[in-house]
Amino acid sequence: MTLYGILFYLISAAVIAATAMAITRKNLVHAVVYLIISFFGTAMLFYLFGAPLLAALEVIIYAGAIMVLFLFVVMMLRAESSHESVFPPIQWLPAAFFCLIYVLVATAMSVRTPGMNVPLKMLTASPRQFAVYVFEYHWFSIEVVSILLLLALIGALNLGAGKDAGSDGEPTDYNTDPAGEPPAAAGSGQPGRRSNRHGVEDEK
Amino acid sequence: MQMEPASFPFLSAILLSCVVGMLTIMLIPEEKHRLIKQVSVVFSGICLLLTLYVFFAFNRKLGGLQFVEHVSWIPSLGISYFNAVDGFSLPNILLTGIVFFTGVLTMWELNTRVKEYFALYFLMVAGVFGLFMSMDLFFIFVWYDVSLFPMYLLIAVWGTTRKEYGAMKLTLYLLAGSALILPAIILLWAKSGLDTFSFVSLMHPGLFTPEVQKFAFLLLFLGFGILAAVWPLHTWSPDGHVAAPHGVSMVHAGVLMKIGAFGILRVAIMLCPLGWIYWAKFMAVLAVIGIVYGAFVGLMQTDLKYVIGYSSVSHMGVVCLGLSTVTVAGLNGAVFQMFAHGIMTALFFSSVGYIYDRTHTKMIPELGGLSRIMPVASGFFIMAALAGMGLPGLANFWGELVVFLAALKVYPLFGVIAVLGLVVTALFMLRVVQKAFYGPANPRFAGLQDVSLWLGTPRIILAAVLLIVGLCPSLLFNVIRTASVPFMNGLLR
Amino acid sequence: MNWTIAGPEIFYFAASLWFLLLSFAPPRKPAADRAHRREYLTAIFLASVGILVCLASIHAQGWLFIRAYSVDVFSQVFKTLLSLGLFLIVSICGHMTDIDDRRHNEFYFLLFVCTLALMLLVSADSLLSIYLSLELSSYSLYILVALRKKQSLGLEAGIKYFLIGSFASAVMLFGMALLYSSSGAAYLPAMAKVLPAMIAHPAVIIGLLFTLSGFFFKLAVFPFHFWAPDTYQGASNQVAAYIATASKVAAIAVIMRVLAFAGHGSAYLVHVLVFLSVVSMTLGNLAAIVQKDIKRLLAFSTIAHSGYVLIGILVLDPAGYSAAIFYALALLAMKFTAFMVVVELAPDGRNLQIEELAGLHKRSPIMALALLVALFSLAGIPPTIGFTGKFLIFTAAIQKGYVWLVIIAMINVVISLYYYLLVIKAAYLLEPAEALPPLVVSFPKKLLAGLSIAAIVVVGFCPYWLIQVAQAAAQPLSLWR
Amino acid sequence: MVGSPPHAVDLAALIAATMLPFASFLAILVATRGRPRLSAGLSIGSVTIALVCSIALLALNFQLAAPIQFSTRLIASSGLNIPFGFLLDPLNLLMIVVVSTICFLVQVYSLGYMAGDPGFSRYYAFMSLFTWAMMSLSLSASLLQLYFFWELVGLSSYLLIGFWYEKFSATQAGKKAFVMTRAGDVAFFIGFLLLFIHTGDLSIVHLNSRAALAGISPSFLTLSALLIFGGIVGKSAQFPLLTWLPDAMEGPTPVSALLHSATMVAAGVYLFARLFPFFSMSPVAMSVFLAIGTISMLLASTMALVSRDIKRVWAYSTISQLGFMIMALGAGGYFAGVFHLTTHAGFKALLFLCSGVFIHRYETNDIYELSRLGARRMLVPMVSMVLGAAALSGLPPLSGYFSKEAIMGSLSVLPDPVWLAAGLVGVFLTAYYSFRLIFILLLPGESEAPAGAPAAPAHESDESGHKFQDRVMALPLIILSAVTVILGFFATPLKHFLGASLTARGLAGTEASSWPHMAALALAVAGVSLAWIEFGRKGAKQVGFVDRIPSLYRLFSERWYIDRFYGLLVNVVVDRGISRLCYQNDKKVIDGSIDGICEGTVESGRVVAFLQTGMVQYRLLAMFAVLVLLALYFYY
Amino acid sequence: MIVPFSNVLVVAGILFALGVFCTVARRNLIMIVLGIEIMLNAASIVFVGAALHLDSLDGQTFVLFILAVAATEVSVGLAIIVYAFRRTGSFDPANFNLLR
Repeated sequence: MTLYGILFYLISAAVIAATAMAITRKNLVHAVVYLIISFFGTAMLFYLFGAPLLAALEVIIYAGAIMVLFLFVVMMLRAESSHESVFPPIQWLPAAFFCLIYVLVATAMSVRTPGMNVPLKMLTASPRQFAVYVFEYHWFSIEVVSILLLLALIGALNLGAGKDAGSDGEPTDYNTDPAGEPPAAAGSGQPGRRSNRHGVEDEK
Repeated sequence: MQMEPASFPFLSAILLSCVVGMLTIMLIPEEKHRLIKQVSVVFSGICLLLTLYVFFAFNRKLGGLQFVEHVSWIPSLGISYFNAVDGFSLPNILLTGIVFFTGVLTMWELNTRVKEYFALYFLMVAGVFGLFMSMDLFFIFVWYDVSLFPMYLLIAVWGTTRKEYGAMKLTLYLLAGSALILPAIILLWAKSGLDTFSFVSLMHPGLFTPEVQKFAFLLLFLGFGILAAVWPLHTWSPDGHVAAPHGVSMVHAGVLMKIGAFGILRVAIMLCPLGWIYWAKFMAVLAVIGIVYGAFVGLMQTDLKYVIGYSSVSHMGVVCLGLSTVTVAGLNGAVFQMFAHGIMTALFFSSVGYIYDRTHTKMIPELGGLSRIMPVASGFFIMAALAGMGLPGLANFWGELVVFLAALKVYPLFGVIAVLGLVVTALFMLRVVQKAFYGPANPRFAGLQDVSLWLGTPRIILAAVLLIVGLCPSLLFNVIRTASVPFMNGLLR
Repeated sequence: MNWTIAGPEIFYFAASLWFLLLSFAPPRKPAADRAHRREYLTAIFLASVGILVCLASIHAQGWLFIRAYSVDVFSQVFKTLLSLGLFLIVSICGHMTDIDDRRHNEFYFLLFVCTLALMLLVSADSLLSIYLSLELSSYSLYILVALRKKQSLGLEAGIKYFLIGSFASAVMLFGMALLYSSSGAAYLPAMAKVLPAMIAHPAVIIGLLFTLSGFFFKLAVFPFHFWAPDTYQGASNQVAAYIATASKVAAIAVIMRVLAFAGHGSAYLVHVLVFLSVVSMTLGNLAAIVQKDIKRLLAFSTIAHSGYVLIGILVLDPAGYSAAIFYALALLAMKFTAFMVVVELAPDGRNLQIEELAGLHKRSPIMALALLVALFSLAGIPPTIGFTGKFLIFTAAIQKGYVWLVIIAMINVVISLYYYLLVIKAAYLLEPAEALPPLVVSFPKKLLAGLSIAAIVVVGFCPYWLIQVAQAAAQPLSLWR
Repeated sequence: MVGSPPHAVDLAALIAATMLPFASFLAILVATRGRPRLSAGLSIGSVTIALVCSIALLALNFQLAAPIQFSTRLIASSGLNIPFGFLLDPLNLLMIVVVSTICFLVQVYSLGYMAGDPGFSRYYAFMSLFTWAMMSLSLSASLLQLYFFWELVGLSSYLLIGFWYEKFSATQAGKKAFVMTRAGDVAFFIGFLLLFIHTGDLSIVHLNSRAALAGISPSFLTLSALLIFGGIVGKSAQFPLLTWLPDAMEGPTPVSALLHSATMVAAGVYLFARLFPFFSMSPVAMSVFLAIGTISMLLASTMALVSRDIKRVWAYSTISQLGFMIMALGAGGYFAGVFHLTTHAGFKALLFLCSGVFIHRYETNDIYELSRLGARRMLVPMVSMVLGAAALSGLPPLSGYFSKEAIMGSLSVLPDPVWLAAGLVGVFLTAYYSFRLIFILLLPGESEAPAGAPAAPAHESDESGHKFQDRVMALPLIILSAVTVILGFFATPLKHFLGASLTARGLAGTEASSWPHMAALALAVAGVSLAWIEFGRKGAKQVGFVDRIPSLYRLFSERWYIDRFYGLLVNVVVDRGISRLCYQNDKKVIDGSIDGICEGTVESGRVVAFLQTGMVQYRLLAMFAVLVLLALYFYY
Repeated sequence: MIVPFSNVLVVAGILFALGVFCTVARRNLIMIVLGIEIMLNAASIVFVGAALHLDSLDGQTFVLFILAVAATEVSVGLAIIVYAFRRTGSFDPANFNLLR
């Protein structure tokens, strides 16, 4: 076991722990913050694996942009400690069960696939190498991804600007849907008035 | 197998006259009922004439396949548009022509959604014709379904008793049959290794291994057996008969059920003879049960059409028994019985149609004494009933005779049981006649007209055919023999 | 690099950019209706030119982007199908009332981008480009679904579609990672060389399975079908039609491509595919029986059809591939015809219940006939294109010995006929509670309906030419091996 | 093939005799339904020609050496080659003469009897049909052909019994007749098919030749003989299928005279005689036939003892006489059987036609009622009837005496005396019940209403029409009476004529001792005397000895409960048992399971569809679970 | 020398499972999207590890684009969620059950 190996296990343990914390937090802000820690760990792993540029990008984009976006949304909607009804164990236990099986499967898979047990060698792809490679071989994907981002932009504009779009932005709309049940909590459209459609669990 | 190319595509002309008829009808405005009917009569008449021509122009000495038309259709799969008639299909084509024409005449008094009715009717008949004359397995299947699916609408829209139930049951049942047929057909195609669906190429006794033949035969027998109303897959048939409008009942009982039997013969038996021999006893058991059972259930019925429906089950049992004997005589009798039964049930339904249109009831107890009011209309029904009893002089006698002869030879016990079924058949036929047509006349129907010459035409034609064939059975047997003898010879060799 | 072979993609890219530009133009309030008309006509024009471009480049062949993108008959045929699908969908967008008037430009932009993405998908040759194209098409569809106006159904459908979709794509990504790490290849041709030897390795097979899940999601194969009913029901009629037609076609193409490269040699994989196919069709058909909403019914029928298509794919030979390609075309025609009737019957863009079809045969005989033919074709009744497609698939399957699979499929066909007949019954038998006025169908729509009927029947009856096309298209799939 | 080539004349006559009635049947049915007179004319004309032809044929071929057969081979199907044509030999020459004569007479008689009936044309159509079928049956060259017409005869019987179809009992009787004969026919059908399968030929001449049956095992021969005999049992109303015949009396009386006494029911016996050489090759079968004939004869006689219905008495007597014929044939008395057939046809037709006159006049069938109304005053019918009854009883010198005598002769050669004894009992009973009827009719009892006040018959008013009818009806009576009187004296020539074809096989009746003849005569006289004592003499109570024993009376009048048994069979076993069972099975089991499958499918569809709704996360879980399980599957 | 590649796979597998658990078991739309991000992250780790394992830059390239896709996903996803929240005032996926 080399130093790098120890580092790998340490970081991995941290990442897993942080992720586990993240997914179990009730407070959304806490969850997001834990996840940011997890992503920092991931970035270190990337670095360990010889991808310094990706490590940087991971921090910048994932932890920095994406997670912050989450944070913004959570705070904007004041959803950080929203009442989240918890699944009864009979529902999340199967989930846990299958995840566990999956882990076992993944482990078995990793161990039993030949060629997987060769220790990794240290190598580093410098940002320049990486960039050259990307732009030499993958600029088709860059094109696609650029359209994708454009699309996301327009999509977010059109969806997020629901209220600006006028006629379809009426918040009560959901409850007056022809196919739906009669509206239970009228006027619940105010952001921040945390109510669900049945209005029962409001006070819990 | 000998093949005689057609000098003129008569078979395609038959199909085409159906299709063109359908298109013409679709172009006529909905309101012009009379014109639609006239056009229908003309086109179905052309069809009938063509079938008659083909029937009589068929060279009985030569046998084999005649009027052959062969056009490659999907070469990559070996599918071809391959039409021909042989001794097995020729009687059925004639039968279809007759029933088609008389069926159009029977529905002369239809008033609701006339255009759609006749268009669908023509489509259905085109399918039937196609199936009988096709020599390509793919097309056999296609025509099979083409003849079935207009049925749903024809029954569900224009039908009478529990029509939606009957229509749905019929369609699903028959589609379930095709669910077995299609895999079997493809299986034969795949196992042959010849890359062709052509019936002629596939028809070599040794082409398929016995296992394949057994399996494919079972699938095909069950699949087509549903349409042939083989017990216990028959329950769609009475319900469908009852629900359908009369003209459709005629085609349905008269011709469509023959498709099933014909399919068993043409596809299952001729392509999988070893499977046939293997399952013959099984077929015979089902057939005998069908004969006796159909007759007994017929005894309990109070609806005229149900009676006919169950009698059909019984009579198709005779066909199936003939097919199960693995003898020339059995095949001859079965094909003859198909024809005879077709004409007979057509006459039945045509008569019931007339009566129902007048009295608006099919319930036997309500009719009572109709002979007094409509002697001629009742006479036709009685004649059909007599034919159904297998009375000599009418066509069915010969079919039953030959089938039973073969059956007694091969399966003495089954043969005896089946013949005993005839007593029950006679009993229930006579019961119906007695209760519905004899006895004191029902005053409710006192003012009703007896059938006029024009409206009686279809029934006259059918009755005449029954009589002619009954008195001169060799007219058909000579034709059927040209196919059955070479086939059995080839099999035994 | 020969850019001309990417003509269709370039064209669609330009067209979508055109709509993007249009959408930046300030809204013209007073003449909104005419503007709406203008966008519609533009879209029709562009879509029809698109077909021509695709047809023109149908014989194009070559690689772009250093083999990340291959252009061959297979991809070009599918591109033509996609352009046709787009054209058909655009043609029924004339009275699109459930998309906000001012968002029509965005709507068409998304539609064109989605088509572009699907075209890229059928040509993409590396895992990465496949992944990205898939995401591109998915995201445009998520947005399209959620765009539905006034109906919160659209939102709900969007959420579900999005969540299930991104979950599936995450799974797919993980699968790709496994596949990549175990095979060492990121390009399909390279994978095709190494994979058959190591298909039995756990990482490879599980990676393949996970990878396929993303495509199965697109095709709505069990267990990735859950989005389909809700999405169809919640999306606007036109969008649902698009998802049912073009998106399925591309999904068929990509599954076929991936399996043709990577799927050989594993009985296990075939078992899995058989299982998924059987469950898909059974489940789809069973669930469709009790549906009241036509679009939801069609969604379940789509799931069932995915099962049938999967049969064609899982035989893993040219006959099966060409059958599946033919079936893709069949699905396009049948599903489009069915949705066209739905769109015509609901001019206000609402969801149509089956009872609302009552009296259709009187209100509009041609639409009733179109519905009849489309449904019979979906049920696989000859002589329709649906039957021919099924027939081809079944022949391919039986040739490989999957007799029982075909029998199960045929039993499913019987089940499916039951609910199709319920719809037909509503259209032809039932009379509406109060007399409804005759449906006004414009001449182009009548023409469209007539052409659809003719296409379904005529191609069903004389399919040879198209079968040849499908066989030619399937050719490259076997060449690569 | 045995047989000499036909003469052209023969052929023409045969064709005329058979096809003309058929032509008239078709013509009446198609064209002249609305014109009764024309219909009757057509029918009678054709039957007259048939009669003339028959007589001519008989005369031409009276010295027939070998049977003449000419046929076209009707190739019905390969594997079924059946000659279809005519066979001429003494038996059927005799038969066609009998048939055409009776047909002719009855049709003439019907002119009066059926006058004014709304179904007059139809009646004659059916009559023509019957004539055609019966003539062709008699002339058939093969069993198949015979069966063909056998069934047609049955059909015309059905149609004629149910001629007055508005009467429920008539249609019921028609149906019963048809179904019961049909039951017998099925046996016949199976029998001849079996025979065909084993011999490959159904030609009658062939079957009757010893060579044809050489290779067949005796047990099989017996089996097929018994099966074919089933047809005879049905047609000739023998035990156990005998109850349809009395019921068949619901038809018009001429029909009863023609079909149900003289010709059609005799077709059974005819078939027996036709295949006599064949049957006689199986001794076991022959004894069975003998037993069945005897049982039928005795049962029917006892039934006749108690019936009050004039036609039924004659119907029972018909069964009984047919039993006699079968006994005779079964005992090997070929000539006796055929001769009795011939004489019986004459006198039984006579009896029926006489009864018909009474019934026509007084519109009742009850003998006491008829007697009360003064039937004895109608001279011609009454005299004819007495003649007929005497012939029936076997009193000399009437035809019945000779034929009975022949029968007794053939019975007496049997080793077992039981049969002769039974025959003698039968003779006694016959004489008793015949004269019981005659005496009741002739001598109204004490309790009768004042004579000379008959209930006014309905058509008393149109006297002229009545006269014509009476005359038309009287003519056949007179002719038949004459026949009855003289026919007996032709016994010897007939014996020669008939025997000509059979002597070769050594089956001619053996010379018998004469005491049975005397005994028979004595018993006949005793029967008449007993009838006289009980019914005829002055002050007789007109109560028979059977009437005094209630249990016996009930047994006889209930026809030995045979009908009850059949009723039970049909109602309980067939209708309520098998039929209902099958029906329920159809509805509940087959349809039930089919519907159940459909319901189940829909229900599972509901469940599956429900699974597709609900929270998105369940679906995600399901997706993942399936994926994991599939991955797990890989490890197996 | 670091560790065998299989260890990387195991770690990524655990992370993936955690992500799945998050999406499946948390009744909050935001957490569901978060869970999907975790899954993507797990895939990224495999890719980077594999790139090292195979000495090929394709894996790293993949991660680059995963980042972009993740960004898209978050923006579109959050937009929809915000939109939904404005209409219903809830993050509970159970509230979206009109479609049946």
